[in-house]
Amino acid sequence: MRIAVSDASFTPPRVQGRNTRKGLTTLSMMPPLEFIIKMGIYALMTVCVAGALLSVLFRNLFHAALALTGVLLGIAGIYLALHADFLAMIQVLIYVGAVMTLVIFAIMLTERFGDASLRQFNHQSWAALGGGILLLTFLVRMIQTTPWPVKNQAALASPAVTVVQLGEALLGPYVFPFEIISVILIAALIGAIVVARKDLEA
Amino acid sequence: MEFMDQIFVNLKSTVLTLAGGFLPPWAVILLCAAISLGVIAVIGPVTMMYLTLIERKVLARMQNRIGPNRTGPWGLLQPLADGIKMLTKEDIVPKNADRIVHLVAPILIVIPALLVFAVIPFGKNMIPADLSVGVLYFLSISSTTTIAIFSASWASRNKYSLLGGMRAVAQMISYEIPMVLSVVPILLVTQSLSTGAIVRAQGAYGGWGWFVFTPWGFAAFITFFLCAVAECNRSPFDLPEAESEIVAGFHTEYSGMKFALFYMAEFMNAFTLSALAATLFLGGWQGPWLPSWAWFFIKTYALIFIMLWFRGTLPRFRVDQMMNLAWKFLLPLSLINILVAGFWHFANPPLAIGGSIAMLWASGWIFTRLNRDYTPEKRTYLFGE
Amino acid sequence: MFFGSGVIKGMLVTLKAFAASYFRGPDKGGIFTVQYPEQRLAEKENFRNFPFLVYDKTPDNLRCVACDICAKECPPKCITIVREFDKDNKPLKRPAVFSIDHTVCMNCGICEEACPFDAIFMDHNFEIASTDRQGDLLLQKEALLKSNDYFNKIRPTDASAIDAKRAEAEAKKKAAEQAAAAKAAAAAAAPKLAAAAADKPAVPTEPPKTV
Amino acid sequence: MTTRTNSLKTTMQTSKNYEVRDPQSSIETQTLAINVGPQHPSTHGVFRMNVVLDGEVVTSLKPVMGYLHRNHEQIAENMSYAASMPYTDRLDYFNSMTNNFGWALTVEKLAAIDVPERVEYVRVIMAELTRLVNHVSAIGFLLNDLGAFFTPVLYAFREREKILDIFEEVSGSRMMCNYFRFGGLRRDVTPAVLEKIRGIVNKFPAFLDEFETLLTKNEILCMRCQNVGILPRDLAVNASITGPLLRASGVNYDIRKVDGYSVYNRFEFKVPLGPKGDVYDRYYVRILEMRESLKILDQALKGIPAGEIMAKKMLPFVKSPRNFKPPVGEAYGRVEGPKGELGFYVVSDGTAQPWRYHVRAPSFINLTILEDMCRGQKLADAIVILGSIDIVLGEVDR
Repeated sequence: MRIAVSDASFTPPRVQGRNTRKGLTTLSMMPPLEFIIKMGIYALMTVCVAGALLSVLFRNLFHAALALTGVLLGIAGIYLALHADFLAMIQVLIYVGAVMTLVIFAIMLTERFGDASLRQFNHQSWAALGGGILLLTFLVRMIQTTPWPVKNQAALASPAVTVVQLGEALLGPYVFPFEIISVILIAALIGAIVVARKDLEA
Repeated sequence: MEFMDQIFVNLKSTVLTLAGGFLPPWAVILLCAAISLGVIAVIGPVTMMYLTLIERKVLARMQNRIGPNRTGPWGLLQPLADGIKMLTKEDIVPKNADRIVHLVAPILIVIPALLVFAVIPFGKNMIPADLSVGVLYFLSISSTTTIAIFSASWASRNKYSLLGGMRAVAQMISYEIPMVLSVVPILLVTQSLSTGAIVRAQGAYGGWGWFVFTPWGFAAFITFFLCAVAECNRSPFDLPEAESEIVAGFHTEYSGMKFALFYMAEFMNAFTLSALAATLFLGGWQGPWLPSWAWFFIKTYALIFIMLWFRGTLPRFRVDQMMNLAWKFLLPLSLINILVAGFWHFANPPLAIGGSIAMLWASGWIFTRLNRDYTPEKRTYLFGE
Repeated sequence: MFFGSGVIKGMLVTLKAFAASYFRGPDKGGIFTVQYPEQRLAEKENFRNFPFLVYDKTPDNLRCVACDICAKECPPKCITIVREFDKDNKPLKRPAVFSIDHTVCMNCGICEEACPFDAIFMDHNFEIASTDRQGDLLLQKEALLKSNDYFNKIRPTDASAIDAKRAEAEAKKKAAEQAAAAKAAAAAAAPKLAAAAADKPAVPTEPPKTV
Repeated sequence: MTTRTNSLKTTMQTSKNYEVRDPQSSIETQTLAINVGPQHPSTHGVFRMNVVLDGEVVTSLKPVMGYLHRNHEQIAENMSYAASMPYTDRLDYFNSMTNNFGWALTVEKLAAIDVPERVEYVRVIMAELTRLVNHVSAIGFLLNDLGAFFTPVLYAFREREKILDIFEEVSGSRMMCNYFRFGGLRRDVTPAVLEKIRGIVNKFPAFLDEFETLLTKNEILCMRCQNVGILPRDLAVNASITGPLLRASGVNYDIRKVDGYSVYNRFEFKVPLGPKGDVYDRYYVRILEMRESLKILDQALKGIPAGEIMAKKMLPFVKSPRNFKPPVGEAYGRVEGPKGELGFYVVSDGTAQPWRYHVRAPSFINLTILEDMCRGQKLADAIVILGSIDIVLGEVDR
């Protein structure tokens, strides 16, 4: 086996094996590595689910916000594992770096955010449960019916989507969702003010 | 020359080649990552330790003092002594503090500070991980520091901490925006987000094609560096830990090793941000005669020296002035700068140079005029009798 | 001037100081630090720290006559003096106890000023840090006693003036004594006694009688 | 951890003519009551400020003093006149020479003692050197409060050190000088010392220029100081503010000029006045005052005559200060201390101890308007305003 010193040799070197096509070893040829990465993804999933649950269950709003931050970071990790570098970075930059900070700032402006006597359920709980179940079934159905490219080996072998392509796509066919994201950011900003705003009548 | 330049790279590939003789490929890959991680894990804290010594020495020299010189020759063991002191100090947690968050915050703040080392090109072929989204990775990871600072300030249940935390969040969010925008011209010109590619793009004229020598690069460098100083809470933007006002800001209630972690994160941020500034604007490891990694460290430490120099000279901004500088001066300037970079890219050289300098100068002048409230007044002093 | 020029000028000042710290001396903008235990500044002659008691030649010849003036003048009242008595309960002109509490003393120098016998002076020794407040900082007579030579060493100008003054006073007194002795000899016609009086040492173990 | 909104309301009621918050604003935030001090890096000692903040804006500020109370006045009433002299050193421990000056002046007034010419000159020289020491370190500390990390302080202390060396050589002690006596001085000034003072006076302007280059024109300093903590002329006069604080507000009042005590009326110097009365003016007026002090020093060094250093009337009391008994009566003596009018009021009943002794401490009286200057400013400004008043807690609490 020969290790090629690539231009960026501090990154994992390309391992040239005898029985590889195009001189490249793919992950599936190295079961231990594949296993580690799989475990990592499962860990990230656990972090996401646990964080999501905790963010709902914590009484303290600040703790809930921290748990939510964990969820967002976990999702970013999953993106990273799926070779969506750009998306992962944007996820961290926007959600963790900006939105969550604004959310925490908004929490700081509320009174009694750490009050243990706050109720976690109200009369809308049942409606929320119904809505949640509906959403869950919808998502499960969607997952089942989508033709995931994971099963498509050709798609896997193709190089990852570059930032350039992504940029062209964002400002081309997907310009509308792109604008939606900016609307969400504005919403977060306004939300921060709204949370801090006390009803004048009350 | 070439040998010195690539000494670390060759060392690593030798190790990996040797290991490849008896290890399976997947283990070699893991080993490769482990070596990089190990190097970072050593470089980070050691940098921090000696930055504290350098800071104290440089400040002392600026103040007609000697600085620490009792521990070891030239005080070289001082960081070690400090480390031992920090480790053996009592860990005090305030009674009403949120114990878990209080514990987690210093850890949270160190993680991003260490993570960003991954994309810094320490020399030719010496990037731990040449991500295609390197710059974005750096900026996004370092933006998570805000949450850690906020957790620390909130969990301490101290009013000074809270004030410091509020200042820190306001400051870091505000300065992130002009900082990101000041990087955009570089990304436009190099058409890449990878730090390695950005450094390679500055290799013209025998390693002197640094972006800081272009008008837009210079403006972006000033903007970026000011924002970097603000991002790592250093003077004159040290409001979150303003000693004379709010004691120690968000880490008022931290002692012992937890405090050391905050300190470590601050100094590692100072180092990595200087390193990124050197990478983006000062050509990273590009430069003649010396090995590439030497150039990198020279540039980075020069920028760190400027940070220390700021600290030794300048008074602190006030909250509103600090926000004003970010939103009313640096932000519009960096937006204009993107246009200037585009102009530079598409216009003919003489027009490009003159035009972009004129545009930047004019906009700088206009923004200064618009912020007239903050320019010094001329005063005349009368004398009695 | 453009915005920021003041900042840049200020920074040049500190840069100059930084450079000067390597190439210039302390009086030219370089490092001003004196690394204390190894390096010391020259002591000023008038420097005053805690007081001490002066003796001439031997510690028995201390000048203090236990008049208690310094203790009375002392603003924070840190001096304690107890007069010594002989076997017959007759007061002697020397202190049995003379203590100065360094934790109370504020180095004002009034005792030195007020002392009519030039017996108490301000010391130069300032390295008296101690953890034992009663043992080391409440100084007794023995610890306070220092020789006139020491005084001459630390404050030559003052000491020589005082020595001259004392010598003059001594000479005057001797002359007066001699005159008195001569007078007595003439009156009582007892030359033996007069000779004995004249041979008496100048500074006896018993303090000289003040006239 | 935060006070409820009602605490704000009460403070708003107490300060009727000032409203920090826009009543139309619908964003409701809580106020934050914080205790700045008594252990705080920039309260200049054991001083406490009860500050109520709305965000960063100070809505109310109550100074709390007395942590360093040492019963100075009572102690002085229980000991001889001369024995109070070393205690006055410890009032404003930066300026023991001017404190001595004030006390000596008062007793000389009470007992009608004529002071020899040389003594007056030496006193003026020492007082002006003290002013240099005080102003240079006051500015240094002010800049430190502004966040300039110790550089100005250490530059200031470097120069202060040279002057303190003079004090040590003259009086025996660097800070607690105890140098003045009623009708004279503790000891004479040697020609060598005068030569050293001459050297300092010659070199000081260069240092001041350097110091000014460091920060006077600095944009950040101007931003932080200009139009911050404005003290209006009439308020300054009504609150009996004195010293550089008053002159920065544009009131032409300097006791050296008004009283012309000692030999000050023989020297030519001017009184710098500030146009606005903000922190920047206080900073700059101090620098200008130092330059004027240098002028006085220059003239005094040229004009110093030879002669006695103790009034004939007081010679008997040199060795027995306890026997000094001024006639029955009262006297108020005042000097222009570096921080303002330092006055001593003393009533004598003919015994060796004063019957009544009172100190008019400039730091204390200047501190009374702290809240008026700070309300509506940011917390950071409050610290700077406190620094610009230039207090010494030894004098405030006495």
